[in-house]
Amino acid sequence: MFEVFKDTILGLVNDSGFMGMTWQSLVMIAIGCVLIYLAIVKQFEPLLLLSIAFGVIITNLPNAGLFHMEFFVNKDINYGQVLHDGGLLDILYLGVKLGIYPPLIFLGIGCMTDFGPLIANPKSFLLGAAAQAGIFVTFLGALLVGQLGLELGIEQLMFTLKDAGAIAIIGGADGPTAIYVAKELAPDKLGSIAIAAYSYMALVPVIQPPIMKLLTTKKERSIVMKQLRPVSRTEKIIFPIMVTLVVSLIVPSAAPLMAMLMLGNLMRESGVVERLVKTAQNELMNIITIFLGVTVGATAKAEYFLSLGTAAIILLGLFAFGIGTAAGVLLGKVMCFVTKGKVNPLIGSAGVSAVPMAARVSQKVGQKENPSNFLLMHAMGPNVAGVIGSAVAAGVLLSVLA
Amino acid sequence: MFEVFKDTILGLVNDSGFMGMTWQSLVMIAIGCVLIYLAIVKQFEPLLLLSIAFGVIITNLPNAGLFHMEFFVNKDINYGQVLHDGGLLDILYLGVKLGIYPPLIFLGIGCMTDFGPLIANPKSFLLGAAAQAGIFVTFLGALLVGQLGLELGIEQLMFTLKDAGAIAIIGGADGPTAIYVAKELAPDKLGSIAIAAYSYMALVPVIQPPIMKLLTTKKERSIVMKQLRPVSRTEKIIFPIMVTLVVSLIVPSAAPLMAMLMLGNLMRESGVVERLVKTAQNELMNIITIFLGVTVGATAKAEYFLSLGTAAIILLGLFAFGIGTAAGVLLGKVMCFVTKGKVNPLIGSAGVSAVPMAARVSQKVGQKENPSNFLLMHAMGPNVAGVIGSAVAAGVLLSVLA
Amino acid sequence: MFEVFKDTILGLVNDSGFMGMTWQSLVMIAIGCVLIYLAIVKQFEPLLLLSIAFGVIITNLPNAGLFHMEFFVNKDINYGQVLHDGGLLDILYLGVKLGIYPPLIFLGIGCMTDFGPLIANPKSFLLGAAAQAGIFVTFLGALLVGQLGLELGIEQLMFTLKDAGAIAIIGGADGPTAIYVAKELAPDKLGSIAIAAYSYMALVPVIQPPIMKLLTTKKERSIVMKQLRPVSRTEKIIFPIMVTLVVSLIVPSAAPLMAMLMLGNLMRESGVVERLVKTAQNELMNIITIFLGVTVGATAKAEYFLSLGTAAIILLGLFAFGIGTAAGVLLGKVMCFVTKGKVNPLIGSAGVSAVPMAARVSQKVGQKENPSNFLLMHAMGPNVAGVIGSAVAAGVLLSVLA
Amino acid sequence: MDWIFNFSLMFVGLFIVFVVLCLLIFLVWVFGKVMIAITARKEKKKKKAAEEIKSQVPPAPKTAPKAVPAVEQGITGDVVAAISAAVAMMSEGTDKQYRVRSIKRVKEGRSAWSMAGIAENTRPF
Amino acid sequence: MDWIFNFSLMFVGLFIVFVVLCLLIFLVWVFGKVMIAITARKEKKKKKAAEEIKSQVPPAPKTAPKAVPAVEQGITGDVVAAISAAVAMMSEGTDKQYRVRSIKRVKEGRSAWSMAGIAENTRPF
Amino acid sequence: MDWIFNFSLMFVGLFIVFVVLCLLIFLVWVFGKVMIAITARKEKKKKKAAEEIKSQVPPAPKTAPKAVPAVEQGITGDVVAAISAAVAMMSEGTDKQYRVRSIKRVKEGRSAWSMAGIAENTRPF
Ligand code: NA
Ligand code: NA
Ligand code: NA
Repeated sequence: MFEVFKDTILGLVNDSGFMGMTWQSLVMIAIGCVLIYLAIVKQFEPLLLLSIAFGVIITNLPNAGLFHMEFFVNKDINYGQVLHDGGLLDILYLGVKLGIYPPLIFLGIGCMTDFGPLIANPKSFLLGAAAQAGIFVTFLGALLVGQLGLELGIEQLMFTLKDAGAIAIIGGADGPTAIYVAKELAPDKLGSIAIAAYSYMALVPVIQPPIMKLLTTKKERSIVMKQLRPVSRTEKIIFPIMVTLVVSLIVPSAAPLMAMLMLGNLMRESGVVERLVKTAQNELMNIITIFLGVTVGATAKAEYFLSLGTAAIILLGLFAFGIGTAAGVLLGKVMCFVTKGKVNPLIGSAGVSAVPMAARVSQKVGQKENPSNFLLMHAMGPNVAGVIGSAVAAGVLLSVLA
Repeated sequence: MFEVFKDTILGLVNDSGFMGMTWQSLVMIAIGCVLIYLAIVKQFEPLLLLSIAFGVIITNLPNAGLFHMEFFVNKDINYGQVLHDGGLLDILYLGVKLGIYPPLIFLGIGCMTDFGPLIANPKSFLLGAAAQAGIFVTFLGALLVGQLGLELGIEQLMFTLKDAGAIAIIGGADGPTAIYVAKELAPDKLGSIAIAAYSYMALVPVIQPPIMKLLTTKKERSIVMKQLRPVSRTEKIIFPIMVTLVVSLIVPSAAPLMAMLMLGNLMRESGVVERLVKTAQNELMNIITIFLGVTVGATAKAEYFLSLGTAAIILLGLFAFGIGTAAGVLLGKVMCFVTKGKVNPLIGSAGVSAVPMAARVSQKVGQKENPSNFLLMHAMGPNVAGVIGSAVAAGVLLSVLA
Repeated sequence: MFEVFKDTILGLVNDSGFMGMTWQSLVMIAIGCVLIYLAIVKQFEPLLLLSIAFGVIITNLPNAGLFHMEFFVNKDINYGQVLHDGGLLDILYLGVKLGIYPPLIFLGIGCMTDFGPLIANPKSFLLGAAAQAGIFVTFLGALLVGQLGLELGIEQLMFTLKDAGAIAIIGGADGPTAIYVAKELAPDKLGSIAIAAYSYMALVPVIQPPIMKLLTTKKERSIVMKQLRPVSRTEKIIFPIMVTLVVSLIVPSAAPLMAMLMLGNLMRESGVVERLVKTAQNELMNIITIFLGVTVGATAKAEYFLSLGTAAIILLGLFAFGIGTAAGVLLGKVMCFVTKGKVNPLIGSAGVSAVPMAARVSQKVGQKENPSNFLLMHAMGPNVAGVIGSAVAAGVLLSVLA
Repeated sequence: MDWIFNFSLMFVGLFIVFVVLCLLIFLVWVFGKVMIAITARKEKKKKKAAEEIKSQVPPAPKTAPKAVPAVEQGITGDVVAAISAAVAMMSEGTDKQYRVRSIKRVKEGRSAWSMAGIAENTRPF
Repeated sequence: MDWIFNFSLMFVGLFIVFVVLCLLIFLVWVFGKVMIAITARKEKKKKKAAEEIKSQVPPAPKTAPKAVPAVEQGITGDVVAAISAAVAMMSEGTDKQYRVRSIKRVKEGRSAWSMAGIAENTRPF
Repeated sequence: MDWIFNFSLMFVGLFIVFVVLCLLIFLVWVFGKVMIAITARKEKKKKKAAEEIKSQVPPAPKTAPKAVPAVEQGITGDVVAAISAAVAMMSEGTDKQYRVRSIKRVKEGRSAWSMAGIAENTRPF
């Protein structure tokens, strides 16, 4: 009997996680713990980062079989296999892979967003467009890194066109958009891209101010903008329909994100479906957020995440945020010049999205120069325009590269 | 370089929605906008019509690929194709196609419905049954139109038996039941049928009163009914179980709708699972309502919706509501005669369902004749009986025709 | 015409539920009604038992086709068939079969559980481990019954190793764990196992006290335990991460349950994602509870449920609860002896899980002996340890037998 | 098209609807009668018991409790209104109508039990 | 890699983003102008109508309603504050800011209607 | 059936459960000791610092703050009770026990910021 006992124990030991443990898994678990620390103690976008971090940890537990990255990296997914052999996170990840979660998150965001400041001052759209330069310049940067990888023979850096597009979208400073693009163009890099995007979004108050101060003069930063006109309910109701039509007709690939964002906003502004609005922006969004976070974290499997590629993605992401901020501020300066000093260039940096963090950064930097200056409402315009802008950019990238 | 630039732009222009735009799409988008107007300004069943209208718009955006009607019109659906090539609304539409959303909406409705007035006065069931004449007479009407189509050689009007069944169910005046039947019998006409059903439900206060006044005398309309007996909790708990058993045994095809309606009601009356009841009638129902609305709207693709068939469906729907109302009132008159004036025939019109709108119409029309007359509670009986009645009718149609 | 009328009626009669009705279906419907009675009047775990009972009734309605047990009893499920021919409950049951619902329920439980008493007194883990003896002794018991079945030639009792594992897990006194194991090891017995598990959990205040009194002296029962130390937030945050790592590494099969339980708890203790915690423990959990209940009930089809096997399962389940309670109390006595009377053995019975019922039983039995004795907090430690313990036991069984 | 079939289907459909709902009328009616009978008998018994008790005990004082909502003493009318209003306001958009049935002060000295109260929620899973 | 393609893709992307958002600027701007014009015209009409009425009716009493939230009489300030606080507390964790706009006593004598009020929710389904 | 296997499986199972939970005891215990040690050291430091400060500043006034919930002045006890009751009532059915910890008047003059407050929610997505 003792023999059998020993055999059973040995069998269990062989199945246990310790057998499959590698230093890479340990490093990933450590990274997960660091992300949890950042989410809880530093409060870096905790709503998503906490789940992502936990996903990183549990996906890298050897033999647990919670998630199978190999099911999803190929173009042609075998859904039968996912259903038969998939773990818990494989099944929940279907919501990402089938493109459900990001648009539904956008539905909730639409329910919470007031486009009033943008409607009152439509020129803000320009700033929201300029800040997307971060995306396209980074696209080129990622291709340069890819070229470098080719020349140096470092496979992990040989970014393809698709990879470059997925990395570039970090510059959109918009989580669901980044995930929506990455799951299509570079599913193997989704974890790195999402973690970079959310981390930099949390770091916006650290990244942006130096760039903003560098590119503006004290006088420009002190500009007080005139109050926005009130926007009628009719305008607020027409706006989401108009934007949906224009964006979807010109860039059909952006339709899922844009349509859901604007459906949410239409529901909000209509005022006749309050119970739906309440659920869409609370319970529905919270449920999806949990599922999205933990499954996106799960894509950060050691064998895909621990590579020079991730390091490059993190650097390129920082670059993207920097370029986006700079482009926004620079166009802000142009507008300041053209309007003869009526526009404070600081609101340009809010065009990167990262709602409403970036708008607050504009407010704070402006108030430092001139304590009675309230830029927040003015910065909300470019801020929400940036969301639309990055969805359009995502549509262009998907349309050309997917 | 300019050459390549031009080529890329041209590629994007070719992919853009403008290339695929037809006048039909434009008409559908216009219809969507009109429905939004009705939902917001006229408050026509906004909870569903707003989402439906938005679904109509975005499904007809050329090249956006949000929904592929062709995946779902055949009997044998290729679910692999849906998962691989489906857009956002294709995936969400699975909840309709697999028959999930309507029963879950019924679960929520069951949680909100008090069957007390029906239990107190079970004769109300008769009125709920009579009003279903609207369904079956319209079934014949739709077949007549089909015959006409055959003879005139107008293909769009050649309604089959299945089509006729799906169109007839509009007369049930019950949204989820109509969708549940139509997705099975006539998936290509789901959009038209659902839009007709919800529109007429909103128009009940306009459609019913003239018919009610035409068929009743002033004296009948002034009848005051005696107060309903109080119903014990035990009866309220036994009722949903009894109804489930009886209906499901006689008409098994009605079981999914009836079982979920009655599960909700049992949960409500049991008093021991309040937290489940709260979620079922609020968050769960709201989430499903959004998904249901937008995907049902999505089935209104121009090539299926813009046809003489839809025009005929809209006329037949009005006919169905009229017949249902008339049949209810007429049986009300019979009951008034038999009971020697104890029943006010006005409560018969409430038998068409359209809870609680139709019951309120009874109340209002009655109060006009006799300001101290409160028919509402008496009309709630036929009203909720109408829901059961149309589910039974739906079961019969599905059983014979599916 | 009358001929056709008669034929149509006859067709409908043949399709009706009366034709397929058997005495077995009737018995099952009666069992369902009894369970509803227990849920509502006796308040036996109504949150799940009410839905389960209703599921039992509707799954046994002949010809309703709400659920097809035959789709799920084989190892290799044809998901295409489920989608094409499945009824409402087949589709909802996918959440059980794909292993989604139990971990998500655990997510909600994690959000509601305070592991503080366990962290303050980690020795409680021992009691939570001891009570799992109920599982493993019952495993042997079930195999003995299987042997008996073999020898007597009663096929319904010929439990296989897998069956024995699934039956044994009733001793875990933890619903989601039992369902998670049974759907894998003995899908045909899921209904019996789940109903037994939830029924005995409701009966804990009846089952446990006599065993507890039998095994302890009056002096032991009167022991007052010293107050627990306060636990810091840091400890509470580290705890879920630590437990996830340790359990998942040693017993990877327990990872889905343990990871979700601990993700919920981490979210709770982190204090930075309150809106997610609120949704996870309320709306998400309620939705899943409804779906889980009704589909688990649906597996209790007459042809699988009405067998000597179910009778044996019910007896073995009671046996399991008894052994678990006894083992907990006995180890409590050992700990009392070792610590020289500092541990009240009554808290040992709480180790079976059945949170927080079992802990309350400890409290009540203790207070009867010594009215000023508050054992509740001390019993919560073994109580939540029991949840972890049965998840580990489940992992072992799945790892060896699945 | 086979119009005989069509017509008969129409009638069959309506017929079945009536059959089902008439069956329900019958069942609900029978059950209602049974319930009323049971209730009547119970109340009779109660009355009898009450009468027997009455004949033994002295009559109750005349100051019957007023038909106000069950509010604990020490909570002023204004506050009740405030709570009613607050509760009503919360229900905005749900079209439900609330009425305050009873207001009780939260019992004190229960803090030791609060955790168990929270844990209560985990019970049924 | 085809760097000409890459560069042109970069520019095309940014170009399209600007095209779309500039189109939106134009549309929103035009629509805003239209709305402002309409509103202006409406207010003009209103003013006119108001003036005409003014010239016909005697001037309104001087005691204009104070700019307080629409609170029914008989509800004290304290209670309003209590409700505000209660509502605010409920919104804890949602970061929203509530302000009490109006407080009404729940109408009495409506119990007969309450059921219909509940049923109201079922309307749109 | 292979009863030796069955028996050994039984023991192995229970053995593993004990191994895992004992490991957890050890880890939680060690971690607890560490935490207690850290806390003790921190408090020592604090005490020291406090003592140093004490020796420098005059003693605090004797009128220590009363142990009442943190209620702003100007809100009467009745209203606090009202809010407590209202909050408690809302939690009906959740079995949770609420206690009002603090009541603050909603700050005024914040309307300009309210939109940003709402937008706050969109932050993490
Ligand atoms: Na952006
Ligand atoms: Na009806
Ligand atoms: Na247990």
